[in-house]
Amino acid sequence: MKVLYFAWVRERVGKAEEVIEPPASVTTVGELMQWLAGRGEEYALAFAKPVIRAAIDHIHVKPDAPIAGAREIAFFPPMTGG
Amino acid sequence: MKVLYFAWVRERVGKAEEVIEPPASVTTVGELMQWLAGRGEEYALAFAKPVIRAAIDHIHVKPDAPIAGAREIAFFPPMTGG
Amino acid sequence: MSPAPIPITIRLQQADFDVAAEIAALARGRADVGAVVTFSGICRGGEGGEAITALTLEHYPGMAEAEIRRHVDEAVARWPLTGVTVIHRHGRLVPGDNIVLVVTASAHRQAAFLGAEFLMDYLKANAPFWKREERPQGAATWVEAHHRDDAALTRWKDS
Amino acid sequence: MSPAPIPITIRLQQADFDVAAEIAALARGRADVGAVVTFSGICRGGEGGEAITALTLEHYPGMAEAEIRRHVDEAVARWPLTGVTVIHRHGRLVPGDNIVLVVTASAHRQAAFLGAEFLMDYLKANAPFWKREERPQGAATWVEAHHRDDAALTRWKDS
Repeated sequence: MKVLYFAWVRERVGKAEEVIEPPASVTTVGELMQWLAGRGEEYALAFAKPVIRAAIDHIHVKPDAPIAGAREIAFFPPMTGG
Repeated sequence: MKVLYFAWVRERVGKAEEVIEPPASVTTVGELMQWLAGRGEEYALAFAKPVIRAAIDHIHVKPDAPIAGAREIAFFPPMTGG
Repeated sequence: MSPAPIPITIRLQQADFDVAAEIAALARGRADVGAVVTFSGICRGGEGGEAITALTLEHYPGMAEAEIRRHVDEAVARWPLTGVTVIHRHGRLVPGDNIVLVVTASAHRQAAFLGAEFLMDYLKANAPFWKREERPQGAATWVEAHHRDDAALTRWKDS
Repeated sequence: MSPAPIPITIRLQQADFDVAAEIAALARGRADVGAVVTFSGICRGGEGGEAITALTLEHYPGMAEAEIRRHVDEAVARWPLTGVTVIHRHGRLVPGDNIVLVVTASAHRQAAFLGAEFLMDYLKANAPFWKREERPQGAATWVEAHHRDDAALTRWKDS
């Protein structure tokens, strides 16, 4: 499963993307964020704030969205475009 | 007192402007329109429709507006600009 | 402290206008403009299936400028605009020709949008312009005012 | 009968855009376009008294286009638009530079205004772009999202 990070989430994690293999017990976006947060200090820092947004395959999703079948999951701060 | 006509009011009256001297009994815009309508067939035709709007010295006014002190009174159909 | 005067341009002209130049006039060299809205009104080639070959715009010189200026001043009083430009053409126009341009600038988008909509609604209903349409057959006819244009104004009334 | 497809252009680019050319692309040669609204978002030189020397826009390629396209399709479904163009720049910009352009065309003004406002409100809150500001002193900081931008969306919700 490919994971992308943007803006200060990317800066804190220290990379723009990576391929991860979470355990089968991780089934939702929210659980994936918790799992990522436990992967090290930089991840804990990146995922400490509850404001982080997620998208699965280019669609905004909420933390309770299932990750089964996702090709690409992205994490990022609230958007500030326009 | 200078009077101006625009659009189909101008076309029906047959002139764009003229100087008039209504009698002292004509004190409002509505009375002036009635007086003008009595000046001939072309005026009667021009002022037959109740939709005609008026302006005194470049300000929109209603039929009950007094004409005393007016330098320039204009009559025209509802506006269709923009 | 009363606010600093802002650039206001009102032009009635037969010539066409240049939207990009008018945007630049309100935004170039300014660090406080974050949003510019433009409205271009364009002569259409028909209405309700009936073809129009040309449009002639008559206006009341003097009053037209004064009436537009009053509404620009009201827009500036209502919203934090940093600049306003209104250009209204008169004379004979053909389908595809520009008729009217409103440009509003502000720090943020909401004021720019509201200012432009307010001005267009008032231009349509209150500015002393009259349109006469030419059709492929028959004489030219004066356009009748739309009730929806008067209705649009109720949005801007106080209270 | 489903409506004919209308011209829709969505571009994410580092280069600047030309507002006049984008208006012409939606209006030139068409007799059914009576109203064109443009919104230009411009990089300001400061916010709340604090100077900004530059802005860097990061975006999520692929999703940004898809998210904008979804909202353009929704605008086209909601209002009788005859064309829509959205251009969003990315990379490093300085005060005075253009950031974003929305152009909407329609027969009448109301659809054009509503479509442009709707798209800007959604771009601000939903399009995956992030702004980082550089200041005269100190490190660059990521711009925080405004609650007012989420609040602006409530206007467009059904019911």
